[in-house]
Amino acid sequence: MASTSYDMIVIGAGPGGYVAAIRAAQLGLKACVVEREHLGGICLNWGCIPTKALLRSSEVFHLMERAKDFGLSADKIGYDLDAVVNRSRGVAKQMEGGVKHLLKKNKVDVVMGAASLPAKGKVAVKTDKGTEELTAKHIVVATGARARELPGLEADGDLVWTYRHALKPVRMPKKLLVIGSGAIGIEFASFYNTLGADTTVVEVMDQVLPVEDKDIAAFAKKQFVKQGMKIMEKAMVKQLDRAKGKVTAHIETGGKIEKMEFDTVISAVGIVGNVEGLGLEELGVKIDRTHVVTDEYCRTGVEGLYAIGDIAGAPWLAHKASHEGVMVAELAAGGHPHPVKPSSIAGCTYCQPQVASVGLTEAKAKEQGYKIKVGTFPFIGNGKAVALGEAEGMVKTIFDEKTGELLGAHMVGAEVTELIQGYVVGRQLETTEEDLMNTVFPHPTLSEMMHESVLAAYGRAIHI
Amino acid sequence: MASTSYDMIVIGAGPGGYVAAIRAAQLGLKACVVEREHLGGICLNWGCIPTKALLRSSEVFHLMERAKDFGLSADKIGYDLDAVVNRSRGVAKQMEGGVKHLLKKNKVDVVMGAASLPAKGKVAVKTDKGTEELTAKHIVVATGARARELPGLEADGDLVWTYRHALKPVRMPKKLLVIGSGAIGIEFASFYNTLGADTTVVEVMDQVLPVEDKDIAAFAKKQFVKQGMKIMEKAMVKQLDRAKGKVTAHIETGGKIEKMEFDTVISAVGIVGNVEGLGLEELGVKIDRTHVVTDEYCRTGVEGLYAIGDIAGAPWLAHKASHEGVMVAELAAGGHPHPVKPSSIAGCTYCQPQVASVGLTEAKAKEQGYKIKVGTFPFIGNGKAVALGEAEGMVKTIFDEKTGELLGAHMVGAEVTELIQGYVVGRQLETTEEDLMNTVFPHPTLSEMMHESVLAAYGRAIHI
Amino acid sequence: PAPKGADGKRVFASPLARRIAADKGIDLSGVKGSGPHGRIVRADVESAKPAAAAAAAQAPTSDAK
Ligand SMILES: Cc1cc2nc3c(=O)[nH]c(=O)nc-3n(C[C@H](O)[C@H](O)[C@H](O)COP(=O)(O)OP(=O)(O)OC[C@H]3O[C@@H](n4cnc5c(N)ncnc54)[C@H](O)[C@@H]3O)c2cc1C
Ligand SMILES: Cc1cc2nc3c(=O)[nH]c(=O)nc-3n(C[C@H](O)[C@H](O)[C@H](O)COP(=O)(O)OP(=O)(O)OC[C@H]3O[C@@H](n4cnc5c(N)ncnc54)[C@H](O)[C@@H]3O)c2cc1C
Repeated sequence: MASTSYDMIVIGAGPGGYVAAIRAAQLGLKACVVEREHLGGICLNWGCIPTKALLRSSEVFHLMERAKDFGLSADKIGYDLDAVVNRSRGVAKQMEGGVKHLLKKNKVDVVMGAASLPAKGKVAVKTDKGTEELTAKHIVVATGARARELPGLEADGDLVWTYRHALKPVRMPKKLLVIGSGAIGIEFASFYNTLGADTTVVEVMDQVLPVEDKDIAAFAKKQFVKQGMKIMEKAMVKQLDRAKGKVTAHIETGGKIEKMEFDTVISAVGIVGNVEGLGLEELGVKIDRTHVVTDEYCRTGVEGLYAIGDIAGAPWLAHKASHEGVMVAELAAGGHPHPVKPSSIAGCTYCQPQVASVGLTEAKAKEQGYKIKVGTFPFIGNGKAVALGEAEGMVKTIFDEKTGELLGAHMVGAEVTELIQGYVVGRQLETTEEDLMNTVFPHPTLSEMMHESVLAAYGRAIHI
Repeated sequence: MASTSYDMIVIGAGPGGYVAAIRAAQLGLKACVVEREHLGGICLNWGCIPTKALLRSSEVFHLMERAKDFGLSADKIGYDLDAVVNRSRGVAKQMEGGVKHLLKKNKVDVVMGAASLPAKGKVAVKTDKGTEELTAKHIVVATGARARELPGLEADGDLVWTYRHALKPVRMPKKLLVIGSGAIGIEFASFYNTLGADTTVVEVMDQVLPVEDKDIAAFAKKQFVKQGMKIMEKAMVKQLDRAKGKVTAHIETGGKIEKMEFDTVISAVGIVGNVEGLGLEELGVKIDRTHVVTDEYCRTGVEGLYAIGDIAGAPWLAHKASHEGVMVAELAAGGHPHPVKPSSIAGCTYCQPQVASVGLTEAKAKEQGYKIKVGTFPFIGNGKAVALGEAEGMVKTIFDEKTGELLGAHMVGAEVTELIQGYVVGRQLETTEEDLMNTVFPHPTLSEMMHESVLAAYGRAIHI
Repeated sequence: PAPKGADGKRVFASPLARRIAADKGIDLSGVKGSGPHGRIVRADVESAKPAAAAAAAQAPTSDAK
């Protein structure tokens, strides 16, 4: 170890932590990151990246099955689950290597070990060689989160899986139950269903993808069902009876209990922050359920102590973590960064069809008392969508009638995870409907629907 | 025919014309569109849409050939050119039907026939049944353009093709020469090359994709060459000797003539406006080479006579045509629309890898005297790109050092035709580098590279 | 922080317009916006006079009082 005293120590090398450390180093701070398991955190190793690699394989598999639609042909289309998973692990490994390289390049010290906070300004690290004590003026807690486990539904890695098991499966599920239809649950449901698993999704709320706009969720659901998924909303898994190679799920729906058999269950019922064993409460940090309470600048109230990313609460998204990381680094360097507004953070789900949104849903906008203008546009009216053979989807935009502010944008269909950024840029720049109407979206692109949806909100759509 | 007198008559039902007519009708004008061949114009029938349908087939074919990369497998991967082409024609037909339906729904009269302008405010239409005379307060010329034919390189439909022949080919080329590497030429080169044609592209300028930024064109060229294309820059096809099933091309390069044999030649050396036979000059309309001269509001100088789209000059793009269509309709209805700024119109090329750009190239920005900040970011540094198996590409952004204005954005790689809109929105809203830096692009997406490229321009990129 | 107008209301201006105004010393609250919803855009500040010049032009009047 070259040094034990830093300007900034970051605990956790996820997309929150490693980005904070790199930005700090860019700003001339002496920075160190402590990580107990893997550079890149959940995101690169067991989250965003490996899931997208899996989903790419299932996407291409699905395209291959549709070969005839495109004038193409092939025999014996198949997949090798091990190869699909190995590819995903390889992508994660490559990205982890990338982070290692970036930290080195930026001269960020990396200490592998489990950190805790014995006192203000101090970080203790349990490494292979014993416990090391480091000091820093600024300490950033970025320890992330893990899968929530409900009593009776705990993962065992064989019959009942969390996302970790689902990313490196012991078998291809034949009859799969996914508990929870948030982004993580529905992505795994989509992946395994596309590869042929008979898939049931149970959601306790009254719609799949519960945080999404109602119309979008309903559209997505229709597609899932078309693809052969069974979707149970307002339903709750009360009990799992585990036997050899078989789980019997007791599912409550409409006041009745239904018993169904599966060979595999994926539990995706939320996450809990990694707040334990750090000594946070001892330092006076407030914890609300499993999350550290911070102000909008990610300050914990304890001087020089910040919390960012998943441990600091919703939205549990990597880009939120990274932007908070940049922000605290700039704060520590004496800058005046802008806080990250949760309402300008887009959420993306990489199921088939993809889902993406930013800002308020229609229901939320009404709830908040806005008088609104709502526009929608269907993929079937878009030339590129038809040319791609991806004519199922829709775009929905919501404006404040009074000011023309773009309150929310919601999309379902091909490539929407890549499209949503246009609306995010618009919101960042405080767009009104008029600016978007005047914007020339290139033809032929799916993005033209973003224009049409705005026009539609004001009765001016051309292609509908 | 219900009527002969209109508020607005549009000549040509391409993306300029039919959009103008629909917008006029929305604004309460009595509108009519005259079309001699096909609703939707070149764009829907022989341009943007059918080419993208073909390219989708070759894209999926290419993915299938890469099956192993994704842990997938298939035997006897093949294509049926007729089926690929029929799909493309079907997509065009479907879109044409859509335009017919939209015009009807908006109560726009459609007259099938060839129009001319016998006098101010008058349109004569040669139909099956004879000549009809119509009158209107506002007349919009939107007659589009056609392939330019160079002496000696004229298309014959058998050995030498224009885009029309290339869209409905008489055979699969084995040894293909593409003359011209603008969007149209390179898209066909990409399509046929991917399907196995031994493809040579000859470009007279000093780079392929001559209007694109140098770095982007160079990157794309490297990929084309990797895919087996032969690219000849600063080269000129001087002569084509046509024989039975064989063309010998005389190609001048570096002062020498090289003779090469091909079975098929696609000529894509530009377009000429359909200005003839309309009586434009007789009315006093100015024509510059083959384009109608207009002011920024598409007015020709003759009262009530407008020209939009390809016939009104560069950029020859459908979205430019459509926005001009909306603008003239609003003018005719007494509105105060904003003129379309050519510099905010993005150009997209759907070859593999895709290319997209908006605003100034680095060379142009320097030429115009700007002091600039330039940032680039490679696809290989992006998690989604790697997860997709699409790690080849780059993003380049150019800012005015003084004001922070985003002068230009340039991209090559997967999905960039869908990504560019974010920069277009930014430019429309007069963004500076700071706003884009503060924008939270969702993770993991290709669009994050748009952020990183901006950061890179100011030495702040994280993942490079 | 977004500048406020004379009535204390927020002034809406594009980022580029703000940057150019700051550079030229133009007070945005005195600029009429020609963009969507009255937003001040680049063209508005490019044609506006710098605050210093505007103040100088007014100076004789206040001197006379
Ligand atoms: C299956 C799945 C898919 C997802 N997909 C997406 C997606 O597509 N898009 C998206 O935005 N988000 C996605 N997420 C969420 C995303 O992964 C998280 O929001 C993100 O990883 C949070 O980053 P972080 O830096 O806060 O924490 P983490 O990435 O969880 O990193 C925290 C790090 O801290 C380390 N650590 C913890 N305690 C200690 C300690 N005491 N000492 C030292 N090190 C410690 C951990 O080992 C870990 O490496 C997904 C999550 C999952 C599970
Ligand atoms: C192969 C190819 C690919 C292309 N790809 C793209 C792309 O991806 N993106 C893009 O933006 N652009 C693309 N373009 C360009 C695009 O097609 C044109 O910019 C667009 O069609 C111009 O629209 P327009 O309305 O001006 O004219 P057109 O679409 O050419 O329509 C003009 C119409 O007027 C009719 N007409 C002509 N004279 C008369 C007359 N005297 N009386 C009655 N009717 C008449 C014609 O029959 C025609 O239907 C492509 C072009 C080609 C050839």
